[in-house]
This record gives sequence, structure tokens and C-alpha cells, in this order.
Amino acid sequence: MIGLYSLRHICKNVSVGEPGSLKLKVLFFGATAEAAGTRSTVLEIPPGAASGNALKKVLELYPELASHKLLFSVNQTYARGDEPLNTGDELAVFTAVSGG
Amino acid sequence: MIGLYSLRHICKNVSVGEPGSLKLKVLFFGATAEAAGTRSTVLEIPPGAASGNALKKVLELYPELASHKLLFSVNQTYARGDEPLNTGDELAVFTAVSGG
Amino acid sequence: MDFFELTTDPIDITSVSRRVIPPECGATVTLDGYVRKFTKGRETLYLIYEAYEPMALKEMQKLILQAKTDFEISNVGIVHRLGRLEIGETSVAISVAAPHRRAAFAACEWLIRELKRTVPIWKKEVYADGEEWIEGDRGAVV
Amino acid sequence: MDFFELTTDPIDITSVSRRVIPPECGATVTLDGYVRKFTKGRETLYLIYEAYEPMALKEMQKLILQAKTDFEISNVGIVHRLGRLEIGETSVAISVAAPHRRAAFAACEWLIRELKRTVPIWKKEVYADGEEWIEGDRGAVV
Repeated sequence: MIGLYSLRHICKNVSVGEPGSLKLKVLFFGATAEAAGTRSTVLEIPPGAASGNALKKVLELYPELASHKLLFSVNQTYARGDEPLNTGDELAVFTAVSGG
Repeated sequence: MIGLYSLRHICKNVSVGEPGSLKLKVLFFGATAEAAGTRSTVLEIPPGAASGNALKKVLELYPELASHKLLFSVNQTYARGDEPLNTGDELAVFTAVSGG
Repeated sequence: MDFFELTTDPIDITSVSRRVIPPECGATVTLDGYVRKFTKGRETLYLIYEAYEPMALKEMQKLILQAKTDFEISNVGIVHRLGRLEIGETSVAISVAAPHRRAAFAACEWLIRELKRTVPIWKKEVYADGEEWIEGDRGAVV
Repeated sequence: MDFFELTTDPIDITSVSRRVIPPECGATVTLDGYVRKFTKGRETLYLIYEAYEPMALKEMQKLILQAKTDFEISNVGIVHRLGRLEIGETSVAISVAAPHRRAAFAACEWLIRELKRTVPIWKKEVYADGEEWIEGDRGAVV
């Protein structure tokens, strides 16, 4: 499982609002939507940031998420943390699934 | 499988129409009904005859059955050949089942 | 064809499947057996199913009792059809409800295998150029 | 309750089950998952299912493609319901049609296990005295 703690190590440096920064759409569902208090937001990340960097930024903005075992996706595909990102990409942060 | 040939060995002696003989109802289904040319008959067997004796008698009366792999039952329960019989018992002779 | 959907509408599940569900269960597995159009390359026009009815019912009841002894399941439903069946029509439906789906899968698979071995029902395949009663290839049932 | 019948009437099988049947197949196995009244002794009033819909559809499609690679099956249907579900209502139906029932059972069991592990859908259990989003206990999906 790509969880919260391992992702923190992937993140080297995150800065926001830089010139040329990327804008991501961020989505929450179920427990993460309740914890974040929203179902979506927009996140700015520096050029070259990977998906793990973006996730760490989300966790900084929404610390209530940290109590959950999290999974995340980029553009509707499960992410490992090293995926490169582009403006307009869709990041989703959610708990282990419980459908069925 | 309790087949035709082993049952022949169970049968020691069959005679019909003796005083005190038992009357069985005999049923055929599917391939055995077609081979026998009937769906039911009444069979007389001597007192003390077992189910295997009755089956052998059926095969003598309907030799067309011999080309099939047969199963049989007494009173709606699969029979082995050694079941004792009483008047009114229901013997059924049929091929290996093919439902489902 | 394949399909995959998300829907907010109720999903219609068969009466057979729904009749076996008690409140404590979470999964029902249903086997739907039906008339194949092609068997070993030969085209079937339709089928006739015939049963030794009272014995078939007894054997079906035995199977259910045995399944409920051997598997952690709650309820079982078995319906087998008789008479003339057209291509694609259901000949047998077996539903098993269980608290955990693993037992439901295992019991349902066991039940159809045993039904085809022990329950006195026979089918006649009717082809364009003939017909034949199918004889099972299964061994002893006693 | 249990039931066992012989009938000469058509057996009604669900639209989900019937939509996966091609002419060369002989068996369809269907998993019907539904809302349990009691979970670990606690009474559920109703459930809310929520999905990340476009990703859930992609993941369902991936599962079907994988199943058709790994098992000798013909067609697969998966329908998952979203929104509020009352006790006993079907949350997920998975049907697998195959020439031989063994593959249909194996593939259907694999599909529900993987669906519960990978498809981004979540349920909220609503009890008399509270509610909670259920978090899966399954591991890596990448």
C-alpha cells in the first residue's frame, strides 16, 4: 500500500504560487470528503512536482486526512507517487475502497 | 455404478405368477421409456425376491434396455440390488441422469 | 456483450435469487443453466426435459440438506424446468445465500455438480436432423 | 426459507444475468451482493454508496478485460448501485457467462474480490445511533 508515511519521503520540497506553477483539480470522496470538509479544490504545485508531492501538499492543507489510510489517483488511475503532473490533471484522495 | 452386468449376478432365480407373488409398479423415463415402448408396467415377482431380481426380470421382458447404462430405484430411492421388495413397491429403471 | 455500469436505480434480481435471502446474509450466488444453441458443433433446435418427479424432489431436498451441513450457508433455492425449452431458456437455477460469499460460491458449485449426477431428470436434444435422449456419464449414485 | 421445485413454467432470471449470454454458452454465474441488516451484531438502517464514477468505470472495465484474459469465459456483466440503499437491496451484481460453469464460478468469485479491492466505491453505514464511512482493509492496488 502506498500510504501516507511513505509518500512523505517522496516529497522533497513543495512551494506554492511560483511563477509557472501547475494547477491540479483535487477530489475527495466519502470519508475524505467529510474530513476535508469539501469534495474538491484546486491545488497549485511547482513545475516538476510529482504526484507524491501534490499529495503531501493536500495533507498539509487538510490535516484531518492524516488519520485515514489513504489511496490516491492521478487522472483516474491509481498513483504510486512518482507520476509527473501537468496543469489540469485530476488528483483524487480517498480511503481504501468499500464497495461491493 | 450398479450397472446391468453386476446385477445379473445378484439374480439367482426368477419365476413369475407363483402363488403369493408380489406385484410391483415399474416406471421408465426418457431413453428407457422409448426403449421399452411404455412408461410403466406391472411386474410380478416371487416372494423374497430382491430389487436386483426384479430388475433382471424387467430386462428379460424389455431386452432393448440392455444397450443402455442403467440406474434403478425402489420407492424413489437409488437401489443397490439387495433391497427387499413388497407388493406395491415402485421400481424405476432409467439411464444416467442428464438434467441441469 | 460485456457491460459495466454505475446506476442509482434499483437492480432487478430474479425471484429465485431473492427468495433465499434472510436478513443476516450478505451475498447470494446464483447458477443459471440454460439451453445451449451449439453442443460439439451440432445445432440444437430445442430441448425436452423429463423428470421422475417425486424422486427428483426427494433428491433435491437431500442435496439441500447436505449442502447446509457441509457449507456455512443460510438458504438454498433450486428450480429446474421440465418440458420443452427453447434455446437460451433457463433449465435450472440454483441460488445460495450465505453470510460470506466464499461459502455461497462453493456450495452453489457443489449443488449443480451433484444435481447433474443424482437428480433423476433427463434431457432430449432435438436437432434439425434427429433427436436423442442424453445419457449422463456419471457413475454410482448409491 | 429453502425451496425446491419442478416447474414447466419459464424461470424468470434477471436482466443482469441474461444480458451476458451468448448462444455458445451454457451457464451463467451471478453474484448478488446486498445490504445486510446486521453487521457484527449492529443493526444497519440503510446504506449510502458513493463512487468516483469515471475511475470506477475504468476500473470495472479493467477487471473485465483481466477476467477475460485469465478465465475461459465469454461475457461479463457488472452493475453496482449508488446512492441510498435499503436493507436487502442489491448493491452489486456480477454475472459471468461461460461455456463451462467451472470457469464462470472462478471468474465471478475473482471479480467480486477484485471489485471490493480496486473499484473506487465507498459505503456509509447508517445505524440507529450514528453513521460511518466504511474504510476497506485491502492493500496496494497499484
